[in-house]
Amino acid sequence: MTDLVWPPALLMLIGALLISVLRGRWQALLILATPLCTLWAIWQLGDGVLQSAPFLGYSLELVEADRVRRLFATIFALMAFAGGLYALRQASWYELSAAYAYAGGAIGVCFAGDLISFFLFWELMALCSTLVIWSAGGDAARRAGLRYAALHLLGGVLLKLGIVGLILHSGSIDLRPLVLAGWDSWLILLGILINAAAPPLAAWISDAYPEASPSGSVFLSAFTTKAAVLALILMFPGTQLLIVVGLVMIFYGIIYALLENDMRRILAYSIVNQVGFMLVGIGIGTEMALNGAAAHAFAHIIYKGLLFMTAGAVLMQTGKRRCSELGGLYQSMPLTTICAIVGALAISSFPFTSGFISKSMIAQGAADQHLALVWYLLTAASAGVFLHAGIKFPWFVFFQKDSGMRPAEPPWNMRAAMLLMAFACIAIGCAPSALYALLPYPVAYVPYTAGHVITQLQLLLFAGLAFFVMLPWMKRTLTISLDADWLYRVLVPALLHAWLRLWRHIDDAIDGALGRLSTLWQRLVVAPHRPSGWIVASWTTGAMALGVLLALALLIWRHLI
Amino acid sequence: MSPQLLMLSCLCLPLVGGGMLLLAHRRPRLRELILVLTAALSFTSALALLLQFREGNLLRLDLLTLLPGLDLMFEIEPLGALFAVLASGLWLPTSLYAIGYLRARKEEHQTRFHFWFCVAISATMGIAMAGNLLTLFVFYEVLTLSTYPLVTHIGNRGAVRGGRVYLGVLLATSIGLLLPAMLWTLHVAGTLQFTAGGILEGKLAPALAGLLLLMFVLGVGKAAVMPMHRWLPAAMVAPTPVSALLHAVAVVKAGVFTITKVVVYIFGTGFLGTVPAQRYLVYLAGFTVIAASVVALRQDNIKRLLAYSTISQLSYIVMATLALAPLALTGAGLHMVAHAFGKITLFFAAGAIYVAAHRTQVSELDGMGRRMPWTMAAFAIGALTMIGVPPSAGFVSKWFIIAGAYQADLYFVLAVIVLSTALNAFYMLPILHRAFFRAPEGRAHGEAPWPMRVALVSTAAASVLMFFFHAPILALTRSLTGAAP
Amino acid sequence: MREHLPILLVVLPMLAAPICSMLPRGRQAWLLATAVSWAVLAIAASLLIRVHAEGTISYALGGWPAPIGIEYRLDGLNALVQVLVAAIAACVLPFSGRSVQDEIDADRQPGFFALLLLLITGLLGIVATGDVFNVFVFLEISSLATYGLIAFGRDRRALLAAYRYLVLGSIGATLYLIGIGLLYALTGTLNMQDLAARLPAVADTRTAQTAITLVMVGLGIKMALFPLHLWLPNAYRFAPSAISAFLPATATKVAIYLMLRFVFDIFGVGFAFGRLELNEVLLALAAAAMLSASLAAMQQRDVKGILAYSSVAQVGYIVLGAALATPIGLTASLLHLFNHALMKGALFMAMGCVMLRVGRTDLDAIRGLGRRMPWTAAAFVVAGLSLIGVPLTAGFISKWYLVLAALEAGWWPLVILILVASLMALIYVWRVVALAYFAPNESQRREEAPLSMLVPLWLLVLANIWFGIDTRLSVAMAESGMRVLMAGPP
Amino acid sequence: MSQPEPTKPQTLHWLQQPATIRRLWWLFAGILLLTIAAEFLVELHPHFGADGWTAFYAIFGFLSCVVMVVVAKLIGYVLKRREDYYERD
Repeated sequence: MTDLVWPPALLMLIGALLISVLRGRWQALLILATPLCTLWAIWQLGDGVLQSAPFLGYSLELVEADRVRRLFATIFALMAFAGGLYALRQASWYELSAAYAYAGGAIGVCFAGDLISFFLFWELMALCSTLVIWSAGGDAARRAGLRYAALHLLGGVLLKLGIVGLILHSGSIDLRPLVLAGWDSWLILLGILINAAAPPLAAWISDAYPEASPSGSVFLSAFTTKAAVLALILMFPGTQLLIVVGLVMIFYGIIYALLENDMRRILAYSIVNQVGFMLVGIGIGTEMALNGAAAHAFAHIIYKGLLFMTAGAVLMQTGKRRCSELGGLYQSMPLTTICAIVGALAISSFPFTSGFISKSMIAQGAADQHLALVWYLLTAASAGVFLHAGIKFPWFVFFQKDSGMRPAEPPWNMRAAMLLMAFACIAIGCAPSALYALLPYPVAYVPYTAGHVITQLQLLLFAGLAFFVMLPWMKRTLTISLDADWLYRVLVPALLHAWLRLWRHIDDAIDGALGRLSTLWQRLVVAPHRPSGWIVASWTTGAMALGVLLALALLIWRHLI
Repeated sequence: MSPQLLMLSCLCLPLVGGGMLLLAHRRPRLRELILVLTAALSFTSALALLLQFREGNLLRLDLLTLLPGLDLMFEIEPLGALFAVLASGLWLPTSLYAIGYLRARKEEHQTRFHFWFCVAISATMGIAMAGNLLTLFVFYEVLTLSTYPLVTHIGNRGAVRGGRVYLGVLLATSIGLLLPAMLWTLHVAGTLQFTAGGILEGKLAPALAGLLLLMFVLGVGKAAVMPMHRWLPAAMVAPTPVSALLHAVAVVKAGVFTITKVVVYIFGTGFLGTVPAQRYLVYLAGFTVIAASVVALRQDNIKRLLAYSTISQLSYIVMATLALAPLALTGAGLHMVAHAFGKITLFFAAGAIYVAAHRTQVSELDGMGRRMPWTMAAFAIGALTMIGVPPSAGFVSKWFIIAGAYQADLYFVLAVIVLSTALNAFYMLPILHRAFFRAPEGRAHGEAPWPMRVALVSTAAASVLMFFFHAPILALTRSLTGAAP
Repeated sequence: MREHLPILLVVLPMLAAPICSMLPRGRQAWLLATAVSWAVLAIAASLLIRVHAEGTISYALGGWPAPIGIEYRLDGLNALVQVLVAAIAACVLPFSGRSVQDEIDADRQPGFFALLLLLITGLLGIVATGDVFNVFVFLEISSLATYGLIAFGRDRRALLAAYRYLVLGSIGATLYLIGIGLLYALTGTLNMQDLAARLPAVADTRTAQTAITLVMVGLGIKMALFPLHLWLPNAYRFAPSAISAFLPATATKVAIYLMLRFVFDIFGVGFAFGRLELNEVLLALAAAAMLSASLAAMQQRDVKGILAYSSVAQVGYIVLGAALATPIGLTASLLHLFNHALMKGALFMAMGCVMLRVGRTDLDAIRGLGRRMPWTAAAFVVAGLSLIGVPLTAGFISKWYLVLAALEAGWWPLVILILVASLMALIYVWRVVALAYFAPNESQRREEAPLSMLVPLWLLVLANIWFGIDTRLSVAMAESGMRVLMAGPP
Repeated sequence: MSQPEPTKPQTLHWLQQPATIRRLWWLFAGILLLTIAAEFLVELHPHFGADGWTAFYAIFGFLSCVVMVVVAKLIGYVLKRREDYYERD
């Protein structure tokens, strides 16, 4: 059994490696074939531990499969395919190679049966995603990528600390549901939450993703945060804290997205918001809620990928990224506009889109547990999603006042990728049973009741009304909003500078004191011993004789008196 | 071959080779052949020694007795065997590299250079195999002196100034602190023999033991614990092969090796656990880790940056050793090896860049990854090793250091590791970005000569291989802690 | 014949001296002196062996027994010092052939060798005799010979140096003479053993105490104990090479031996150190010598100057060990006395080689020496390492004992002092070595010294290594000497 | 929509013509009313009480959005900075 397994992550990594070597037609073929082969391999895996290897004196479970792991791996592979198609002609080979390795890391995380291999793939993701960001080129990408890498390596080392501690204290490397008790499990949670973009450590996502290339941000939007969601499902299901964290993320995302002017930063904040929904689901922890979280992750990857694809298409065709500079693009980019609207409706969980069938499950999960406050907040947040992403993004980018630009539609492969994703959004929304069949637990939920559809429409449409009524209040300004990254972009460097200045002062003071001491030493001790100094210089014979007699007198005096 | 003969050959082969080099002074090709052969033979005999040791043979060689109770004698223990194999093993690529480097730079006095290199390696072997503190001290000083001509090899004013700092700090610390510490130990314990479990237990009040430990830690200037670190940046005036093998592996590792030996075999971890002041030394080492990284952040000269990185990484090992937990000791041993692979690769790459492109500053590395893909790929692996990211050896060693810190309940160490990882990323990653994501500038050039490339690729490969196949090294370092319950 | 060996040792060079001075050619004088020195070494060695086999040898001069006649008394201590003096002489004399030829006019060479033989006579006599006045006589013989020999120096400043030494040396000898005069007045004897027996009775008198002080100061000048060393640096610097090599290894050593003999065997430790607390004075002076002279050595610009100041510092080491007055301290002291003779002899000999080839010994002359005179430079390095006290050299052994002695006595500051002084030694030796090997020099011409100089030089160098590795012989000798001293007055 | 029209009228896309926009507003209002009206035709399953009130979702959705916009505006006064904030030294 074990020797027949094709580790899906390995296939993806081999593909990434070959992409960096091959060129032209073969490379294109490989880009499209690799995720599909991986997908095939994913569905060949039965349940349980399928492959292990010795490492650090432990036996790693490199491939362990079950329903939820397969679900995430499936969507990661699909996303790699769509992203590959989208990036086929435009991205550099190193971006694609890095992105595929990144996807390989994500798939590896999906199937990691123990904490160590989980961590190894986790770090692989951090490194490769940094390369994806850097592939955009330019100074902004360099700095954002550096901050991104440092933060993720920091998160990685926190996670590592937690994992080592847990292994040491429990004696087992098994990846299993944990109880929050003791340093180690808290550190693990912290490490994962950094990748899940939980505030206050969420700023990296709006800092880095918008600096990637158009295709780069498509890849980035899919893997890191969702891998974290999977990790939370596997390790912290039912941890109540996550409900609070999730709610904070939801509203943080909405508020910051409302303040934002950069279209991809809006989308980045909306990732935080959506992952917040998933965290609430995980925190509730019932089968319904966990199903909802998993389904929402699945759906979210598709529509968020789609939204980033449309944003990337706009960026590529116009070179502009600020809402205040865009507008009126629907006239020359109708297909992109339609795709963006589909994505926006999906994220807002409009009926007959994928978001509707997944997000409702989470709300239902809250309702089932009689979590009134949570439910009200989730409902308000649903309206808020429509506000900040569902209307704001397409409105400011494609409609509002005409910018006068008439860019063409993007190339065929990008269009194809967008259409594929848009189709998926609607298909899942219309035929939810296919997705429900993949979920970890059996689903007995019917999303399409008349009441649910009508109330959801009510909610969203009145949110839309609020948007247009409040439009003057949302005038785009050429600003950014301070986030927790202020801490490490301004405060820490300032402290560092202050410390170094202090250090230099101390150094100078010590140097000064040492200098004075050494001058004194030179003058009083060393100088007399120079060949010309008084201790060494040739004494006259008389002086020598006198000296001897003095010494004698001194000694005799000492004895006799 | 009998084990004793093997030990002797480890010690003497480099010397004999060095002598033959001198004789082959006028025939460069023959000279270089001798050099490579000597390195290969040394490595072989160190490896054979290691195998003998793993078979459980008692490896002990009494060379001579200076005074009653004062012998020059050698005895192999796990860490020493590891160190000997490491130093001689890395000498092989380094000798190839040095040949390429010196030829490409058309350096003068190449024979002298190679000769002193041989002497330094021999001294390193002596340190690795030393069976008592006196023997270790003797070879420690020989190493200091024999590397001076290498540091000042270029012979200009800057080199002489750097060499003076180098020699001054190392000799002053060893004679001013290490030697008195050794004398004190002898006076208290009546012996200097490295003994499992230590020789000081019950013979010294804990407060005084703390003082003694401080003298040892600061007296071993080669470990570059602040404030005794100044020599290492100063030594960067040396030709790069020297910086690579000696100031990334042999000399600095001799320092941390000495501290580890003292902790394990002189104090004994059990006894040291009762010494309260020992914690402060952990803090000192931790401070060095962070402070040196912060300084490295601000360096533009590649070799100086690497020097500060070395200071930081050495203190990792010292910190891990002083954590006293078995797993931390394992981590210290592993980190000695991991850091050696990574740092020698980084120095090799820096030297290759210097030779091929005449560049010494980080800010001049734009697009170097396109011009010198092999070199920069190796550099990247070295950088990852420093950060401790898979798939590099640094991951494995840091794993055990973390585990050891948990074992010892030293959350301070954990905090240091977290902080330094972020700092390492901050000074290493920008270099990689420059090299790979920027367009090259200036006149076109290719890779450095092939011997240099072979050397740096092989050490980089070693770092990656150690990530996957660390079991033998792990077993060896584990047995170190077996000797010290 | 065998029982007359003690006196033969002294008489042989004394008789050879006038013959030497009458020889027409320097070459012949050199040959004779060399032959005599070897013969002396053979005799001294055989005497040492006999002492070890049979115990103390007492020889009454002219057959007159002790209180009236002059007694030559050889025990484990002075037999060793005799061998040391003889051995250094046997090394320096062959060495001196070439250098004297080069440095001294041909017609004055026989006189030079005659004086050298007289110097040897004096030194051997001081060591051998058991009579304090006889000591004075030999002291004067050796001193006068030394003044003359220093004056042979090529540099005009040699004359001045010799004159200063003459004045100070005479003062020292005078003080010594007054001292033993007072002692004679008190006890009525000049024989060391009788003195030792009778002194306790009069120890409380001021006369006795003054006498001791006078003797000690007088000897202090001869052994160049800080701050009475002022004559020494220039005397060593400007003397002919052969003399520079011979004097530091022997003359000061003999004076130190004499001091040890007086303190331990005649006055007695309890009196000199216990009552008069001379050990405190000696310790303070030794410490001052080690620091001050080392500091001065570090700043000298002439290698012979460096070595001369270093000698002053080394006297400090030797006195330090003795002043501890413990068995191990005395062993250390005697070991260092012996080892220092080996290393300083070798170092000055190396400078003799440089003098021969370069004509000067300042630091500039050393530049690039490693290439021009590889053997000489290497010898300097090894002997220098010994001077610093690097393991595997003789210097390490004696310093090790010294440190042990300080530790055993609980004198921590002394350990630090020794290490600091060693560090300073490292610095002044390193200055020379760095110039020899790492300073560029235009002239890369090989101009190695002749074999006749290199062989004696390397003999001493190898002795430094030998006694650094195989310490059985030297330590046993030093311990037997120590036992003689620790036994105290009879 | 009260925005002025700077571009030339003959190039105006039909969606930008004021008449269309007016018509769209009416359409939108109609749909809104329709969704509220539909509420009376189907059976709802309120969980918590308040969610069973008539037009609860409409009012709740509208009000929560207004609150979020206002809160964002207020926070914006505190957090907004010029775009080159981090680039300045």
